[in-house]
Amino acid sequence: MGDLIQIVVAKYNYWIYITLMMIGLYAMIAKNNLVKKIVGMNIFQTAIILFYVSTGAKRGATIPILEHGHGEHGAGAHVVHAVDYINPLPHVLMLTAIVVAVATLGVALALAIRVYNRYDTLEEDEILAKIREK
Amino acid sequence: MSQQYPALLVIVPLLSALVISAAGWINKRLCFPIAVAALGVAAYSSIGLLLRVLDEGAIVYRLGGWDPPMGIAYYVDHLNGLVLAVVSVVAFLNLIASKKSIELELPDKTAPFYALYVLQVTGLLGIVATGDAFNLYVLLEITALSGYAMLAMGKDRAQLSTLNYLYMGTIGACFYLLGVGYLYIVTGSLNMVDIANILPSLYESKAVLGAFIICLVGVWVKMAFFPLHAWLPNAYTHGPSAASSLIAPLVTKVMIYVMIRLILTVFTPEFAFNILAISKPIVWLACIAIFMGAILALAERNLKKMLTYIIVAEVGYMVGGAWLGNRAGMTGAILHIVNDALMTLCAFLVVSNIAYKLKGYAFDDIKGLVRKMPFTMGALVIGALSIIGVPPTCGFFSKWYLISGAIQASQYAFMVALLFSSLVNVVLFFRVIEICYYEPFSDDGAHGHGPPSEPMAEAPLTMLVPLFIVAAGLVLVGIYTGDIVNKIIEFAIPQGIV
Amino acid sequence: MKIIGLIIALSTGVLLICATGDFPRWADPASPASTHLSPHFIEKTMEETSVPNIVTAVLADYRGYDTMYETAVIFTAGLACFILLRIFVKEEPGDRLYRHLLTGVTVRVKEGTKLPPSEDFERIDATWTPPDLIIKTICRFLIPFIQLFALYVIAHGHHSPGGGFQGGVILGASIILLAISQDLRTSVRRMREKLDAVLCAVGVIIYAGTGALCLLLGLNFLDYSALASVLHCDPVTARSHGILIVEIGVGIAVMCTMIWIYNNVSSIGKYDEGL
Amino acid sequence: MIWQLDLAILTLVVIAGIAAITVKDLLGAAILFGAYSFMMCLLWSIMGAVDVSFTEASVGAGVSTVFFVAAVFRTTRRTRD
Amino acid sequence: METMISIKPLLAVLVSLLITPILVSSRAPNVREAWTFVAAVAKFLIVLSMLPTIMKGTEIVYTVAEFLPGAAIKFRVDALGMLFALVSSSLWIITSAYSIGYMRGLKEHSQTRYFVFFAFALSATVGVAFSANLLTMYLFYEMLSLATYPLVTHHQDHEARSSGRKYLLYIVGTSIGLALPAMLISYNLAGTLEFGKQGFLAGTASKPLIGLLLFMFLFGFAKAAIMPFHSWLPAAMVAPTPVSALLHAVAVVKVGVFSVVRVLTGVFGTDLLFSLDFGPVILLVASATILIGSFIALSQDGLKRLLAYSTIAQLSYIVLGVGLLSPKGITGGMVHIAMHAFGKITLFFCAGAIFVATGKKNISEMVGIGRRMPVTMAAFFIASLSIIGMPPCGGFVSKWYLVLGSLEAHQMPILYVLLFSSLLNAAYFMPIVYRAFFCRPEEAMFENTVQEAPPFCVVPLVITAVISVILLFYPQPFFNLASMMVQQITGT
Repeated sequence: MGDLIQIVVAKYNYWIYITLMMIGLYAMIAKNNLVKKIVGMNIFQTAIILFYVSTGAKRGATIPILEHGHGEHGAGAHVVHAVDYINPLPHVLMLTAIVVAVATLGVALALAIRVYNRYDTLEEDEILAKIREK
Repeated sequence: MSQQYPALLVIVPLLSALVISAAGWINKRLCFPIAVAALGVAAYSSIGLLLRVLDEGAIVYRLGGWDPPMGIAYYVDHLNGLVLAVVSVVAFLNLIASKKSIELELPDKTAPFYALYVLQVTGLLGIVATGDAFNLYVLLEITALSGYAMLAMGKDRAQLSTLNYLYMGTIGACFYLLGVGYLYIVTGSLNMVDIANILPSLYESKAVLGAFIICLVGVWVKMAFFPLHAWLPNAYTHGPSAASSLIAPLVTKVMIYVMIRLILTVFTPEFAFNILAISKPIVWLACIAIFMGAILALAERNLKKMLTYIIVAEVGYMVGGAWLGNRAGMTGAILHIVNDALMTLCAFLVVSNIAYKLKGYAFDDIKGLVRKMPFTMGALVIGALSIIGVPPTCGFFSKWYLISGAIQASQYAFMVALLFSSLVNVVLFFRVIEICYYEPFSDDGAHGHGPPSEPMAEAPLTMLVPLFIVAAGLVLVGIYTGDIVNKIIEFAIPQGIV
Repeated sequence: MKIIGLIIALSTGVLLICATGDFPRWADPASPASTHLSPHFIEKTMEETSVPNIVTAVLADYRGYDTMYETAVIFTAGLACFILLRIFVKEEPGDRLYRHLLTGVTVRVKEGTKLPPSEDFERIDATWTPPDLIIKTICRFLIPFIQLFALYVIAHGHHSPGGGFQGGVILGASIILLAISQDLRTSVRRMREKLDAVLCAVGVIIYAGTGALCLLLGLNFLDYSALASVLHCDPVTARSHGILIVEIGVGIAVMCTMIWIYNNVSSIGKYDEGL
Repeated sequence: MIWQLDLAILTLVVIAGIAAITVKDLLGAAILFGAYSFMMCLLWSIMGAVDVSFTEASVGAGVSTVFFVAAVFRTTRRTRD
Repeated sequence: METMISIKPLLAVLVSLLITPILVSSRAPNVREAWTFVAAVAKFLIVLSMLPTIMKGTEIVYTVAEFLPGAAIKFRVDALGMLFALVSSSLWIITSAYSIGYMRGLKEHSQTRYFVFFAFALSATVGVAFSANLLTMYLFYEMLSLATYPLVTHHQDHEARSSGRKYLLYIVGTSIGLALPAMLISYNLAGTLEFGKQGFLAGTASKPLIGLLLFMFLFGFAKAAIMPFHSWLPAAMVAPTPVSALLHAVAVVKVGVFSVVRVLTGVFGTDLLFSLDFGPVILLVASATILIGSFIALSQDGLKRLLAYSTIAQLSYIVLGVGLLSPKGITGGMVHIAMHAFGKITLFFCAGAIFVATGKKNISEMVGIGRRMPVTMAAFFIASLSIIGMPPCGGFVSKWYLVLGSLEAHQMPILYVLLFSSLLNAAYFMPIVYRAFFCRPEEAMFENTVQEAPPFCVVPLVITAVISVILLFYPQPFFNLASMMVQQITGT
């Protein structure tokens, strides 16, 4: 029991991200409304970003901006220890991922609007019904 | 300059895509020449790159001058050298062929369409060339987004089916990203070769297994591997002909390439074939994919949609071949990437010629079409023979390798599936041929007796010439299969696989 | 469908949970992620690029190639929204409404006839609603400061959180705020569609062009140290400057794309009054 | 970092996410999604990912929400689930 | 066994392909047919020019492209191939003359397509004859199947199309479904596909697997019309008569049976078949086909359908001969390829001539036709004698050798089968001839207006009839080739 709690506490970020991802995935597959699916999609992507950021976290370290860096780069002489700073790589990747997410969002919304203009509804089953009766 | 081929290959299309979209606001007629020039350069440098690889083996190009794994690097070996050449050449031919149909179908949106087209090609080339797992994801998204935009420009239910494609595509890409994340957290690296070097100590770890499965599923969604294929047929069918004739041949094949790259380079064959015992189930899945694709294709009364289902079946070929786990199967899969790209291009160019001249491409619309467009139909026959797998067209030889791989792996179900789909293809295409050749074009023509009444109205030359080039390519590739296999694919497969 | 969705989601979750079992403890300094590559970035960034903000350095230099494509992705999205939504409608015949800015009286102009050329009339639609005075004024007052802050974010990305993306987004948001607080016509008058679209491309071209310039100067693509000969400084500073240049490019591209997407989405491509 | 705060925000994130996909009004969903993104960016700033949270604050909570709202205004608020 | 490298085989295959563009482009029928003749003669001469070399016991080899070790696009001309190539190329000349007469006589539509695909079919046939390995043979086999599809469906009406479907389903279905996997399996077993003197499968696989392969090959080449894969042949009779004549007397069915012979001798090898004693199996299948085919032929009224079933029966003689696994039997089988070809094509020509002249297709309507078309029916009589295997016709030679072979192999039942089937042949041929000539004038169904068919139709059938008589007294060319081949195979 104790070590179970240990595990839960030690990795709770991961549990939460998995929960969020399941929520998003469920919304994308099971929801009937196109915009709801898009919301789910964004939750899904954000969950993955959360996962990456969690991988980058480091206990007892500070944000990845060098302290003595201000001023000219002669300050590079100051010796820098890796343990003092959070791992920057996941942050970089996730900046990209966020931008990709918003790009996808834009395209998805544009498509949803086109669909709405055509079928005058956002509910998938109603759209399919309209297509069938055509 | 040849040192910079890997960069040129991707950068020239990117820059020119931007220039096109800007130039579109000044003068629409500038766009097409720029696009042709860009893709021409890309094709030239990809072929040059392939030749260099053949001479001096794998090439590493350090982007930003940083050594991998710090920076991002391009690894170009025989495998992606070949695929790069195919992708760029196919895109180039299709661009020339599609000019007229683009102008017909999207009169006021030509400029952004060309820009998206070139962006798509950029993304595909980048995916194939890159040696960095995360970079691959970004390029995947470029390809996906431009593809959605192009496909959604089609007629009736194009937008809806593209939206579904978008959902599925995003799921696939995100799964891939997640898998890369899992790899990153256990290895701490993103560079494929670097990961491959670190992994052997971690083969037992559940995280690596999870990463592998997630990546695989993501890629499968992207390549429409049964049962994740549901999005493909509608999306490809309703898109504009220019878009579908670019995306249908290339995107699925490039995703197959990604899968093979994951197997061969990232998670070494040792891990994929020996440590995990999942190759048999996957081959079974591939068999089901082939069967289902063939059967669903039989049910179609619409040429283009029938072809999309054939693509689903072909994906089954390649996945199964890659997962047979022996040299012959892998050779067949890689060879089939080349052949299937050409075959699909041929078939879809035929469809776009038909769409350019006729109102539709359902079976009822193409009755007796041969009198109207004989040359197009001739090309269709060649493409059909190749898809069926009749020697000496190239389709036969890749099927040859796949089947002998199946025999060596004693996966007879896969062999049966391949033969079955060949038979079904015979039925499919001879049905089409019968309709095109023997049905009276108009109902008054009494069973085509007497002189043909229909005046010939063939597609313009700019659409025919590329089609003929592709059709001839089908036969040439078939004849030179030996060289392709012995000079390129032999070296693309690591010695570990026997 | 719901059942299938639930099953898929749960199975994925189970798979991921199993896979999570072998993870290193959360935030463990000894985890491979923090020991394999990142130490090099953290310790070498300063002397290799002289950029204190490691994220910016890695983003725009070590992995600058990624970032270029991420800008291209944004650009692609803008282009996609444009091609999907924009409708080039002819000025449909019929009466047009104009509004006199000073008095607020609405003038209906019959078809064919023209309005005397004067600055204090603005074109409006039938659905036009008068913008709320307070919101309008406050936004007008705020927007310059927002933009100033955005510029700061871009320029100071070397030393503090922020950079091209954030700054670009904020710049775009300022224009979008204008469009929301008044109407789309106003913001489009500030930022013409053509200019906007061309700037999108230009932004990315700045980025890729810098890389290509390095290539022309004889080093690999995006190897900023090649700029040293142009900027007359040592390679390390050249890298720092190169980062600044591309960040500016990113900023421009992102700003314009955000505006582009917003304009197309909010007016379904008709470029009328928007929301 | 203060783990209680971290935990609280994590729970809030989940709640916001679930609410966003269950609320029977698309505009509400858009706003809740904005809230979700904002929680997210708080979370990341707690974890020290300042740039990411900055981007999320501007992109996710800001522009994305605006896009959502614009799209909803242009289509409909009606949703059956 | 010395070999020489020469491009002649390739030329022989290509010559009829090369003229197809001319055929397509030429608008004037005369030009078109002139070119067809040129190609036919050229092909025949090329084949003939290789004859002396072969007779000297030399083999001519030419490799086009190699895409796998042991599996190349490669030609090799040996005695058997030579025999077959001689038959088909010589008959092409005659048939093209005949088809000119026939097609013009009936004013058929789209004759260009007809001649073009005819040329294709001939290339494929010679290609099969000269192929040096299974792959090449399969290639040309498929090419032939696809090239003959438009000929079979020439009339384009519903019947033609449905039987075309049947044709394609049987031929391509079996070749893809059975022959192709069999080929691949044997390649993976032996690592080569080159036809060997004693096959290449010996000692590579267990008996059951060999048996499976034998089954797949035997039925995989469905063109050989071995039952139960025979029913495409009667269906394909909807084609114009010259097509039936060439394809079902010469090209298609002979290609099928030739492939079977090739496979039995060149892939399995007689010794292997003998040691595993698969001979009886082959004999069983073949004799079943012979008897059933003949019985069905008895009940047919349509002349062409009757000929089709008789073809089915006769083809199995060849398989039977090889199945005997005795030198004389194999010789008889191979010679029968030639003999049956000349006899059967004459019969088809006659059927076509009758159709051109009178428009009659059924035997019951042909009472007294001999009076009006004496030449035709005389030729018919001779040819049917040849098929039955009675002197003074070539058919006798092959039948004789088959009988000897069955004695040599101590297969008494086969002897009875042969004799009985000959009786059956007589039983379905003779009544026709009888009705044609010996009927009372008032029964005659033809008034005096009916004349012989145009010379273009009659001359060829006379020639072939004469040849099939000559072949009794001078069978040397084919006979020597066959016995050479047998020597190479059995080494005796």
